[in-house]
Amino acid sequence: MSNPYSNIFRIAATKLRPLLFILSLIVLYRGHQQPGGGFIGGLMAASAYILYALAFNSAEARRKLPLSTSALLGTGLAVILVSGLLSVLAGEPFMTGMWTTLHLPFGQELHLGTPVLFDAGVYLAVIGVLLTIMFDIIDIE
Amino acid sequence: MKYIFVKIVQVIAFAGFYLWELLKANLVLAYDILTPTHHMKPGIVEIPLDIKSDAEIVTLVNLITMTPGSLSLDVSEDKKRLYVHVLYLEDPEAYREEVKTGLEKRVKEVWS
Amino acid sequence: MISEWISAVLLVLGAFFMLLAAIGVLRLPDLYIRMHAATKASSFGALLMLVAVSIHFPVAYVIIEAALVIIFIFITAPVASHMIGRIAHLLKVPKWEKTIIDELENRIHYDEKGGKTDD
Amino acid sequence: MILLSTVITNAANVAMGMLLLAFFLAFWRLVKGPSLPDRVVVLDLIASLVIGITLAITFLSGEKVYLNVAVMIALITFMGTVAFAIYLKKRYYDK
Amino acid sequence: MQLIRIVGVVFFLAFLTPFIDKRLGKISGYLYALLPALLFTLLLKQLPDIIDRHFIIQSIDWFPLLHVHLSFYLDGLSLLFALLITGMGTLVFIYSGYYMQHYPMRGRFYFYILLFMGAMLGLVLANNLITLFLFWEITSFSSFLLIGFNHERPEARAAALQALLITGFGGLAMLAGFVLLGNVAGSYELTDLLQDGAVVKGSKMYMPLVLLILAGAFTKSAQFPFHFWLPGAMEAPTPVSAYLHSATMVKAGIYLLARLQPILGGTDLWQFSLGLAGAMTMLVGAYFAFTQFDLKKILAYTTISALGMLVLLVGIGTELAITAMVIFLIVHSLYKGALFMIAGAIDKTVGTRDIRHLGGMWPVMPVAAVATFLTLFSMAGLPPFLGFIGKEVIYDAKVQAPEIAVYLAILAVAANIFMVAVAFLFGHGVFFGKKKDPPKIPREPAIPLLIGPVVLSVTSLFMGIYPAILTQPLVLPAIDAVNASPVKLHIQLWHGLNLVFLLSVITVTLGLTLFFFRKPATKALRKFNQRYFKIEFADLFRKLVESFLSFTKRHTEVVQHGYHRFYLMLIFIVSSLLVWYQIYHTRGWGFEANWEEVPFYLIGISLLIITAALGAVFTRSRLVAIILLGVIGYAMAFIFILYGAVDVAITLILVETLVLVLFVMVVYHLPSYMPKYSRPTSRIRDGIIALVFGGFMTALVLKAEFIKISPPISDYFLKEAFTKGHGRNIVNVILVDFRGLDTMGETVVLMIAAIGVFSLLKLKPKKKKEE
Amino acid sequence: MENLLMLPLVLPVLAAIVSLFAKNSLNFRKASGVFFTLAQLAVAIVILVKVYRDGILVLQVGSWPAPFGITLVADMFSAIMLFFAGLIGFTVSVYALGMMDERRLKFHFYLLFNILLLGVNGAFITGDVFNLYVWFEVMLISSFVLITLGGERKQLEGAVKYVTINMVSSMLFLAAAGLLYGKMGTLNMADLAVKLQHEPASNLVNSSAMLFFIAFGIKAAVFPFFFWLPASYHTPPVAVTALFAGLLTKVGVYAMIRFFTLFFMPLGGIWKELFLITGGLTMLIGVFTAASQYDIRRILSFHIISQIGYMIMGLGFFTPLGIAGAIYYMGHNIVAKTNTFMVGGMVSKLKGTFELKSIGGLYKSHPYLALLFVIPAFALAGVPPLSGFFGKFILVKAGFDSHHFLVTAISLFVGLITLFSMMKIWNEGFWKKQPEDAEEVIAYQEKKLGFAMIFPSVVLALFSIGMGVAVGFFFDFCMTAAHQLLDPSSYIKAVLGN
Amino acid sequence: MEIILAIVIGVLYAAGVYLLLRRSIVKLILGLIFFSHATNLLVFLAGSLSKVSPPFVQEGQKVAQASVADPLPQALVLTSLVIGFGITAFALVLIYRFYQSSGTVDFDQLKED
Ligand code: NA
Ligand code: NA
Repeated sequence: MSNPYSNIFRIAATKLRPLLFILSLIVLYRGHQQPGGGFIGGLMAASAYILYALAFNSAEARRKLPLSTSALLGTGLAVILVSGLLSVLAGEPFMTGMWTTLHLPFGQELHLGTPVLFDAGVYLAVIGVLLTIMFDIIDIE
Repeated sequence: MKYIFVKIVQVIAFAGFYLWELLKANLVLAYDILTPTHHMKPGIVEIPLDIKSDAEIVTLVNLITMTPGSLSLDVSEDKKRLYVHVLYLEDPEAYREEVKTGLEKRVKEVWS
Repeated sequence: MISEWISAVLLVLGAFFMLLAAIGVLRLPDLYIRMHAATKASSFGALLMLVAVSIHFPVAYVIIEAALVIIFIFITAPVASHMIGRIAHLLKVPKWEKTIIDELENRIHYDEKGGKTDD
Repeated sequence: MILLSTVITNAANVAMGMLLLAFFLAFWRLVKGPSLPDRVVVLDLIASLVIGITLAITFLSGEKVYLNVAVMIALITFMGTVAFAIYLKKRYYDK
Repeated sequence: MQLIRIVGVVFFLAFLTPFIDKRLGKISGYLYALLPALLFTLLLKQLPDIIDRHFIIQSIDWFPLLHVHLSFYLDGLSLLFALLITGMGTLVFIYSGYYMQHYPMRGRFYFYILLFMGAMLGLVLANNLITLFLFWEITSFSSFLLIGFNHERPEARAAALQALLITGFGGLAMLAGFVLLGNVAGSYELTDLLQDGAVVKGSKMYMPLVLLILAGAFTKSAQFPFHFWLPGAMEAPTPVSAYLHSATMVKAGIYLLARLQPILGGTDLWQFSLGLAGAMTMLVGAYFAFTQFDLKKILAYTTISALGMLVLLVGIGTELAITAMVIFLIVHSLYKGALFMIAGAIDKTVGTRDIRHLGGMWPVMPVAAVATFLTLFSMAGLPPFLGFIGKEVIYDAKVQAPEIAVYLAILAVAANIFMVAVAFLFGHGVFFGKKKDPPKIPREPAIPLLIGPVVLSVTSLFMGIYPAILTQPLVLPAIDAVNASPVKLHIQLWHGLNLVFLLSVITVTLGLTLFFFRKPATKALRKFNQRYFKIEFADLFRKLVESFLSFTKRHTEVVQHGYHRFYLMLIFIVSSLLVWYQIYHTRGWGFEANWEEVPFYLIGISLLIITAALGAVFTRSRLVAIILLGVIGYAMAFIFILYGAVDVAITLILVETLVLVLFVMVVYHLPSYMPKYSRPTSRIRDGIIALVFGGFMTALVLKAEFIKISPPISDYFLKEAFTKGHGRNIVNVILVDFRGLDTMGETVVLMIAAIGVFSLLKLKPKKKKEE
Repeated sequence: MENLLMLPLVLPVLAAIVSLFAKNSLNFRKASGVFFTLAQLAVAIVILVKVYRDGILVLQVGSWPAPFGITLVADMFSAIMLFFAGLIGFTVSVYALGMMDERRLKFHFYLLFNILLLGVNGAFITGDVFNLYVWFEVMLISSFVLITLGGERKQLEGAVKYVTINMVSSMLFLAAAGLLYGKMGTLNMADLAVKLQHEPASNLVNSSAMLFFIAFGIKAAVFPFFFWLPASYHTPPVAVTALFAGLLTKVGVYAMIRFFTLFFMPLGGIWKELFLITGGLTMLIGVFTAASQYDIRRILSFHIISQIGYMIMGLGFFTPLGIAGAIYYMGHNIVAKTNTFMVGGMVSKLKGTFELKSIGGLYKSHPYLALLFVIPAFALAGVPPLSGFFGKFILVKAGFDSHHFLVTAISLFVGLITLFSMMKIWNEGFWKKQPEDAEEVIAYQEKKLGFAMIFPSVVLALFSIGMGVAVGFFFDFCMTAAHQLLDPSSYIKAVLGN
Repeated sequence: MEIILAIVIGVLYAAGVYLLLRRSIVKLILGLIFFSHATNLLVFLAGSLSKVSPPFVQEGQKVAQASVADPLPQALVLTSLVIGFGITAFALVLIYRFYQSSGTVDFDQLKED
């Protein structure tokens, strides 16, 4: 019996995984200014792992993940909540945006704020969600 | 330094070759699609591989697919044989030879 | 002005090749041959159109993105066609009657179950 | 928004027409089949056509942001084809 | 004196019964008797005040907004009833102390009966109609629990449910009537309403409210045609029959009618309804009593008859009639309570209540026999018992009533003839005649079982002999309350020879005649019943319930038929009708579609979507449908891009691809489309529904005037997204900042969906053993 | 201090996070699951008291001024509903400790439970049309998962129906919201109220109102949209059904009352008639269907429907008393209905079945269970002095006051049939002897009812009594709520400022 | 509103309804997806049609141009899209499990007892 998996696809999936992952971070980062954001970024990152799981199997893909899927979910949700609660600590209404500006070398300025953190939480949660769903479905035999 | 230079030249040459092949492929295909009768003589040919690395194999598969008249169908489990669907096949042996000396050599060069 | 014309021509050409791919997919006699058209012509068409975009919007990030798309298409399209072709062959999707040789069928040891090709 | 020249607009319109036509032709094959791999090939082609149409719209509107859409399509539609291929593969090995 | 405490203390004791009964065991019943005895004396002490017209009104706010107060009112009428309730209650508790001592779940019995007593006291003392209703319902429910006390008997359960449904029905109608009455008069307080009789009678709502209230009173007091639950209620233990179903609860309706007589009475409607129902009930009850075998059933039917009489008297409403009503009320409670107790005592000691298995027992149970006969004489209306006075006044009242006098007198005499016959039948059947062979050897019933009958019969005797001392003080204030004016009446045993006395003589004579010819008479009557008068109201009711049940079953089969797609279809049809109606209603059929210049590619893309949609609907291949679905998604993304929605387009394409992947992965495990399931006709039908539904959506969009009436809130976003939200992608700023809460919810939805998929796939029921 | 209003949303999310991380300790998950529901109840009480004392509470989420951001608003109506959600959440979560099997608990039961409450809480306190949609979806998806949790065949069958019909409803809701925004350019409810006052009913507004009516009608399970409910509610474990029965349909009713009092009804049109007709038919058809059933859960499920009819009828009267009555009725029904399901669950725990024909003898063997059943059952049937009586009394009064005699009469008649159904359960399940040929009961090993199951039922029973005995106290809240609803100026002012 | 888009919305709804009324459970899910597509399109188009440039604040500017499309419907559609995705995923697995446990994809066999 010949190999049920395609070697070529496996190679492609292995190479695409980091590429998609890095792209997803970029999409997340610039989401506030350009098309993209937490959901789209998370979807891309997840698709990196989904492709990998399709090429190999879910267990293999899970091993490549730094966190378990449920921890991803939990972390994502926690980050979202924290980003909303930070302003409460400061005595402002829930989810009020809190911004600081970092002055980077070369005169660059980086606006960091709780909404960006919020988006990061969405990013993590979406990865967790998609992988929970897809890994289990791919596992159906 | 020289090595890098050579590499760059090689890659550019390869890209040029690739693009040229691509253009050719599409023109030939266009001709066959647009003319009422089909002139094809298709067949599936096995090509034994000398290249070993994944990157090389993927590049070759890619190249074969994107060049005129050929389409990679499968790689054997041991990654030693490649199966190609050829559109204008006169002689399988000749085609094998053509790939071995043409495309495979170039791939080897690029990744060496 | 020239660049405008160039991008216009590339745009139309690109679309033309995509159309060609579609015509090929419709007209060509068997799956494997159709895949030649679908893979090559459509990728090529996309390439042309993306170059047109790069010329028309000469901004760094547009060019980078266009290049990214090109690279991605050219990595994935052959992989995809290989996957379809391979499985189609396993499923014994019929070949055009003028196919002269099939060394994959002769050499590879398939188990003889075969699957359904339609649903 | 960039003021569009007629040349580009016309070219984009022509391209758009051809791509839409291509879409309908692809439909035809999709419906005709006959085998499932035939249909999957169409899906693969459609993914490219979608990129094409997106690019055509980019030209028509002059908004380069739309290129982002094309990037995403390129990155992700591959997965659809792969899923079908794996579906077919499973079907083969399960039988 | 705090009236609420009188009521409250009974409830309090009721809630203590579970604890008391465990501690005290068998003797608890005698102990409980102390409470009503105490209350009786307390109430009796109020009599002088009441005679002096010092009525007690007390009120606690309960639900002041809707004029519901826990308010109480003690006047002659309520005092009379309260005395009856507590007095009878004392005797019944003593009786139960022995009767119930070996019953399982005795504690619950006392709980229920105390609950009832409290409610009954509350009912007669209540000044607020809603408070009255509250207690009214509690009496119904404690009655339900008591009728079904022997709950393992199907008959008991059925009888309890029957009684509850009928009184419940009446109660609900009555509530409606009360609310209407309250609305008309602006108050639920009886003391207020008593001032407003004229207003009420003049109101448009008078007729409905009277009919509704009568429904309550008639069901409770077992008036024809609702009378049949009462014989069924004989399933209850005998103390209950004696207490609830003869002396007190069934009188609640009478109480209510008497109470409302000054407010609602005096009209044709009132007189006619009460007269008709009362007369019918009186006759039907007496007639059926004569043909029964079971002692308790006999008594139940005579009770019905008596209740009819009482209603009739209230309906006549003259001063004399009210007097008669009040006296007869007392009379009946005394003799009927006693007779029930005796029936129970006989049942307990002898083991049967079937008159066919009883006879010749007076030598073995002389005390019981004497007590019985004393009460029976009262029932038959013989002098010198209170019953005689009762009957005299009744005849007098009827004779004096205008217009309908003759008919009423005839009816009353006819009913009383049966009563007399039944009385003798009862006494003779049990104590004289041939000795029979009952299950247990007859002996004198235990003393606690006899205390009640003896006290009651002796009371009846003395009240008859000394009416001026014993009867008058009790009766006059009550009559006074009903007539709402002081009465000057002299009640006496002997009125001399007059028409009324003549009627009494006729009644007794004919009754005795009927008794002597009892054998052929009952035989003939039973035959007549079997052949021509087969109506068993309880059966009718059961059939009614059964046919209701089978109606609901059929109804359910029609409504909840189980075919999911028809549920959906109904939803679509109704929605379409409603929305089409709304569209037409507001704008008519005129459309304002503007055919602006539409770019050709928009048409192309639209056609693409339409083609793909049609393809997906009609294709025979699931996978083609899925691919076409993907195509629709992509084509929609084009529309989004065309209208400037980049992020939406990207997300749509990503989502669409993922759905495609999911679909493929899942559908792989499902079988292919089956051969066509549905017939062409149903396809056409569904197609029409689909078009009508889709059509209204199109129409909605076309007819919508999408010109915003004021600047949309998004103008603010355009201005502030960058300055305050620090983002250039306004959509993203909306998602993470302006409307971050939405996104939080959205993320939660995704998370739960993931957990759902996970649990669906991983948490499967344990494999049961192969069947 | 206004941040108080975020707590009903933050607490359940916290519960979810804790549950996701405490993967290995089931006991901890249980404890935290219950703890967070208790915390929600506490918060709800604080909010209720504050709203009653200080007036409408408003939180502009993210500090964005009112029509632009999302506003959380707790007026009296919201606060009351929030309180009942908290009460039911807490009691059912305790009940689930004794009811739920370990496998389901492991699969994030308490997480789902808390998130369902999140959806419900969110729906009650949001002041934004689209945000309401989001909370509806949160509620729906968690109910989807809860209804399927366990994966038994019946559950899956029921779930497919539940899911499809509820999804259709959600989409109609969404479409309506979109159309409304298209016309009015705002999503904030208070802002909509203001703008609609100036804009007499247009086609779009009316039609989207109709779509809202249908969407909420499906959620609230009114005639003729209720079919999904009896098809699915009897399938999951009782703790789940109890929660659903108490809360979910009421959220639909809540939304109906909120939308139609705040902006649609004052526009005029056929709304009142529509509500009265739907209310009447819902009562009748639901109660008829219930009468034919012999499975405890099904009887109770159909009664949910008929009781919804009362609330819709109360709205249809559109008088302060009618609406206050509807609110009071909702509170009463939430408590009593949940409790009857709880008792039903205990019966099945004892007997192993819900089928009345196989059950009996409970009155003798479990008198306190009988008492626990009687209280909510009588409350549902409207027996004084329990909560249901006053619910009915108020509505009847409101109906007569506003001269809607027919529908009011129907409501009384339906009360009688309800009584009949409840007494059927009583007669068959409690009074009748245990049938000796009931195989499933004989084969079943009777289980003990733990404190965790009895305690919540007792609490709710006391509540049913309390709501009746102290009706003045409770109804005061409802009346305040109704006045606020019918005169939205205070709501508008609280949200929008001037 | 371009009439053609109104028709597209209607067709999508009609297709959804028609599929929802079929017996096959797979078609049921397809129908739901159609419904959701139609709704998203409706919401989007109802909210903004007149202006077509994407809602971004251009580099170097602090305020978006007046010509940009209304961003709010876009955000709404995005949210509902994502929610729809979650629910669709769940529903898909649900029908798979339904089929697994009941052995049929014919909806009429779902008739409750
Ligand atoms: Na619901
Ligand atoms: Na209910």
